[in-house]
Amino acid sequence: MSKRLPDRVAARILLGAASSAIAILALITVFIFREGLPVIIDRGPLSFIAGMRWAPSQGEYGLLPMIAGSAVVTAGALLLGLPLGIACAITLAEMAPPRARTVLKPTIELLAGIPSVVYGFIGMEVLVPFIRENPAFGGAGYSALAASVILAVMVLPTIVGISIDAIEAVPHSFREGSRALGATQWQTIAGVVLPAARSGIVAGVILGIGRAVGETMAVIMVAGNSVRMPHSLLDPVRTLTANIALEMGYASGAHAQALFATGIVLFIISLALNELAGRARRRRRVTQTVPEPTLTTAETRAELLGGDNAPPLGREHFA
Amino acid sequence: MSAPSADALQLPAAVADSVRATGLSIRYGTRVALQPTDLSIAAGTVHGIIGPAGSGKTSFLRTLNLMSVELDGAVADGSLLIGGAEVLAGGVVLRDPSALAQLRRRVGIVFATPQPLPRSIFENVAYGPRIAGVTDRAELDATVERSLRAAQLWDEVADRLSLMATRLSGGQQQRLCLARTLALNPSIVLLDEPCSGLDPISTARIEETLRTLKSRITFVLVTNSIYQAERVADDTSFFLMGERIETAPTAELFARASRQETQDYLNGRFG
Amino acid sequence: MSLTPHAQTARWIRPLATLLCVLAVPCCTSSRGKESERGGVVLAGSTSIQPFAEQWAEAYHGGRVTVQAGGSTAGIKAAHDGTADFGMSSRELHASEAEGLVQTVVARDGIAVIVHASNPIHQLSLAQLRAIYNGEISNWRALGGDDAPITVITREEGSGTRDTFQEIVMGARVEIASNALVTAYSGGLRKMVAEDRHAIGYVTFSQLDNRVHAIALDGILPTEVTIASRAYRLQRPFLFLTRGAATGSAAAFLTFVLSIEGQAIARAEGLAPVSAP
Amino acid sequence: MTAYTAAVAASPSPSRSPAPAPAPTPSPSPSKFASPRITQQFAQIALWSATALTIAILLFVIAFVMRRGLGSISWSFLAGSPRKSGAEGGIFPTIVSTLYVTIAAVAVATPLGLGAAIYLAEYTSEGWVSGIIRRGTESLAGIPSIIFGLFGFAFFVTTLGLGWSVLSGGLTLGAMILPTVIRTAEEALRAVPREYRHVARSLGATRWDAIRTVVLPVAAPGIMTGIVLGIARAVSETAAVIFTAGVALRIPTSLFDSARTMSVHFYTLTMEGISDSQAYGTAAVLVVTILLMNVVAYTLMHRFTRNLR
Repeated sequence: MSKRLPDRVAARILLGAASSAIAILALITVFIFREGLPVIIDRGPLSFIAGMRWAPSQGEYGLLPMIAGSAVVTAGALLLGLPLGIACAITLAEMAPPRARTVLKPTIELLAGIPSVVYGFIGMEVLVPFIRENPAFGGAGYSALAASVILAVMVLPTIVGISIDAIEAVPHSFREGSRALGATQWQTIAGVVLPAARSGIVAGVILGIGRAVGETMAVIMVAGNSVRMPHSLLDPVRTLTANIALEMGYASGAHAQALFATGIVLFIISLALNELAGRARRRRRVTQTVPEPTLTTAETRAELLGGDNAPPLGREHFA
Repeated sequence: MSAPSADALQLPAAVADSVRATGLSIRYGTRVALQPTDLSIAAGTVHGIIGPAGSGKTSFLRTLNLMSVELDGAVADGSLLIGGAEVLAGGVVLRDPSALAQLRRRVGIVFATPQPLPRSIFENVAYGPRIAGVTDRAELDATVERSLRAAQLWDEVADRLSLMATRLSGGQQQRLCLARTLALNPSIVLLDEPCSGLDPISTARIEETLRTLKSRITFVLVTNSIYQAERVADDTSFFLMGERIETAPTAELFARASRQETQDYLNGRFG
Repeated sequence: MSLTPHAQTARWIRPLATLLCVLAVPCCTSSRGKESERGGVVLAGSTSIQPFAEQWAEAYHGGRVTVQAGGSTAGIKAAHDGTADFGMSSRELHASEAEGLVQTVVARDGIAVIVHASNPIHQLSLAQLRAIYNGEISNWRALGGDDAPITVITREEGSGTRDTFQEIVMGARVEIASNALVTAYSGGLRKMVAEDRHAIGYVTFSQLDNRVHAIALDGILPTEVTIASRAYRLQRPFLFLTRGAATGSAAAFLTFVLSIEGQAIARAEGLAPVSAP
Repeated sequence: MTAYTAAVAASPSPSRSPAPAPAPTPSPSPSKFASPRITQQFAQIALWSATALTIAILLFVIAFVMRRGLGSISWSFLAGSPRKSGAEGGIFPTIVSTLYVTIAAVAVATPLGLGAAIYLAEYTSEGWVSGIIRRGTESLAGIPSIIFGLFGFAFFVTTLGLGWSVLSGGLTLGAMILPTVIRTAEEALRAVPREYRHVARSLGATRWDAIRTVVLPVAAPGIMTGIVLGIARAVSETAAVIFTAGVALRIPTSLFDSARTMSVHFYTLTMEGISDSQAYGTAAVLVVTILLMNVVAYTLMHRFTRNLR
């Protein structure tokens, strides 16, 4: 008997473990803010976020070029990655034979596992010289364009994976209904399946954005890291993540604080994106399981999943 | 009124126990599954419960070992005595985990669909004793053989006890589940439509087991088949829409039910 | 050109590090205490000097020498409060910092301005270099080279190499143009220049190799000789700082560093030697 | 173009439309310019080429690294010590460092993640407690690794005084992979049929008994999948480790030693331009490791779903 944990003790311990994620989140918040908030308060939040100049040696900390950099690079990545990713998801979920799907889906998910430094390296070795030597582009090669392409490849698995799940969750009867009315496969996909899977796909896209905004190493290796508002895709840019990783090495005092403050901005953006993705996902859960109300309490859950094998239905059963 | 204590349940389970429900009602959230019901089941009998889907019979059955309350989120009121021990008294229900575990060992249950655990035949039957703390291999061997014999399965599986239980046929699986319950030496066994999907031979074997063992074990048999109730039940209750309509010795109920609803049901008007 | 493994990357170590090691890591504290008792020598400060200091420490047979990084500012502080026998600084001290410290130049580190090996430009004036980095000159043609935009590459804010470049080339008021590419690695910078025919950058002298060529500034090429003689202006001193003159085992180590053998090590690692006092 | 359109549209339609009268079907088509059949074929071609391109990119990434990197891999590369900052010699210390840091991360994330998953799946109903925990886990999963790096540096390295060490790196990575472990483990637990729990409970098992003896064994491969994916993430991470485990290029001898993982080593070789061939070799080792991890995870997942029939 001794090896058996009393049930209630187990529950306590497990609750402790379950709280760990919250505790870590709280610790992260506390430490990032403790290190970074002083400099934001000192310079004023507005001039920190909307400031155009980043010159730590002169005590100037304006983050706008980096915010713009992150935005441009992410937008570029979406522009390239989104059509590709969704097309890929549609093909695998709707058109590919099951055999092909079982091989291809994990293969694409594999892309997500490859270290970001490897992507960055390939960017440096292949993409940057290509952009530099190609007369259509030109410039130094280290550019928002290079970063966007690398990021597009990196967010593909996220978009594909979650979109496939969303598309597969669309009830089969939707498709049959549409095909029965004489619609082609593509008409069914565009007119019925995609709209039904929309919020799930949106969640995948937002998570993809989150990954692009948060990526550090691959971007630092190919983006050029100039602190300047980008005017074209061929301009070098510095993202928020790159700003931190680039200057952490020697920074001290207010400079180090400003890097943590950069982290605060990044942290808030990430949480906001995550919240958006969460909402999209929750909306999907509600819309796609219409017959069931959301399972909130133990009672209602029991009522639905019930003890009875044939759930008691009440009087209407006899009507 | 105080909650029933664990000590009250520490009786040797060698003899069949009686069930006595007084004003027992069950609801899930706001939905009432069983109106306040009085029902006594004598020790050492097979008690059949019949009625259409939604009549509250399964809710009643799963409340006898408090699984409905603990696992399905049901709220039970009234009182319930198992072999004279209170497990539910004036709406206060037994909550202590080890007391509940004791209760389940005394009051076994067989579910509607066969639910073998994903392990070997031997380990399925030995599961209950092992959880209860039995480690002696010889004792486990003896228990497994005795239980499988009691459930009339031993001859079919004696030479392949290490086979995955999921590889057995449906009828064999259900008998295995019965054996698994018997391994704990229960005083009451609850059967929730145990033969609903089974072949006639397995059904016959299970019914045979009930007849053999009823001197030592009280069986409460929820069944969709009025013929099964007629074949094996000593007494039978008819439930309808969350109410117990009537209870009578089986032969009497089938010959001349006192209530119109019962007659309608037995005549196949609904359900 | 070969730096010790630790050196290439130890730049992550921030000024806090010294303090941290001393305060937080118990083994560090105890070993440090023991070092002093046993007469060991402790060096702390500039991450630029650290790899060379480790070379010296390895070659020195007069006792144990421990090298901790943490940055020049931390090194100056360590010298002031005596937590280290030598503070290491790779920049000139401000007047307020210098007070009460004896500064010994143990080597000089030149900063070479580099361009692609095929670049026809071989010399620039400091003013031209400043104009390039400031963005006033943005095409090689203006300097007599190809008609191609200049790819300006600089180190990141906080880098000691950048600080020196800023101070000597740009001066207090002129800034490096914001469109310059930024990297945190001198080896990486050299690679970027080696791969881009129109790039310009600057690296520590020891990083020079034949994939790039150095620019003569105001007619003077960076060489061991011109750096040692201070004729090549874009350079920084490597300073050992002590509170008062070094004594005992510390003095013995300093003597070794400045000896012919010690300076030979510095030369082998790409630094310009200083003549023994 | 028009002739082609007509031909393609006309030829298959008689066989496909046995309807007696050409009743105009109300078309849900979004396209108004081409016939549905043309759009269908066009879409099919476009979608398949997009998929082909995606697969091609993946193959290119792997092939590029392998072709240039596999040549550098030899026994002395894997088991040898680096010389000249890694420009020559092997990468053995970085392999050991990766192993140590990853083990530390898994040692942190597994008990916490599994405990959290059991709590969420078995011990609580959907209420505000689980809502908060789930929301927190989701948020943690979305935080960029560089933030974990900053946090690990401020908390483990500085405040707790662990310095740049295997321990700091492991704890940081443990925090980072925790959501992955929680989510996968919870999914695995939830996939275990409810009936198994009921059977166990009906046989006298307490809730914890049922979890320990029935639910966990069945869910084990699924849980392992999560852990393996977490390991893969830890191995490939750079930004979070470089600020916490440091960059010392030697075999760490204690939890408090600084360590340079393979990813960080690769990053350093690349960014310092130390040696391309060494960098490619390290990249190949990294990618092979990640490939193996994914194969293991996939195999485990396959076994798990088979277990559940």
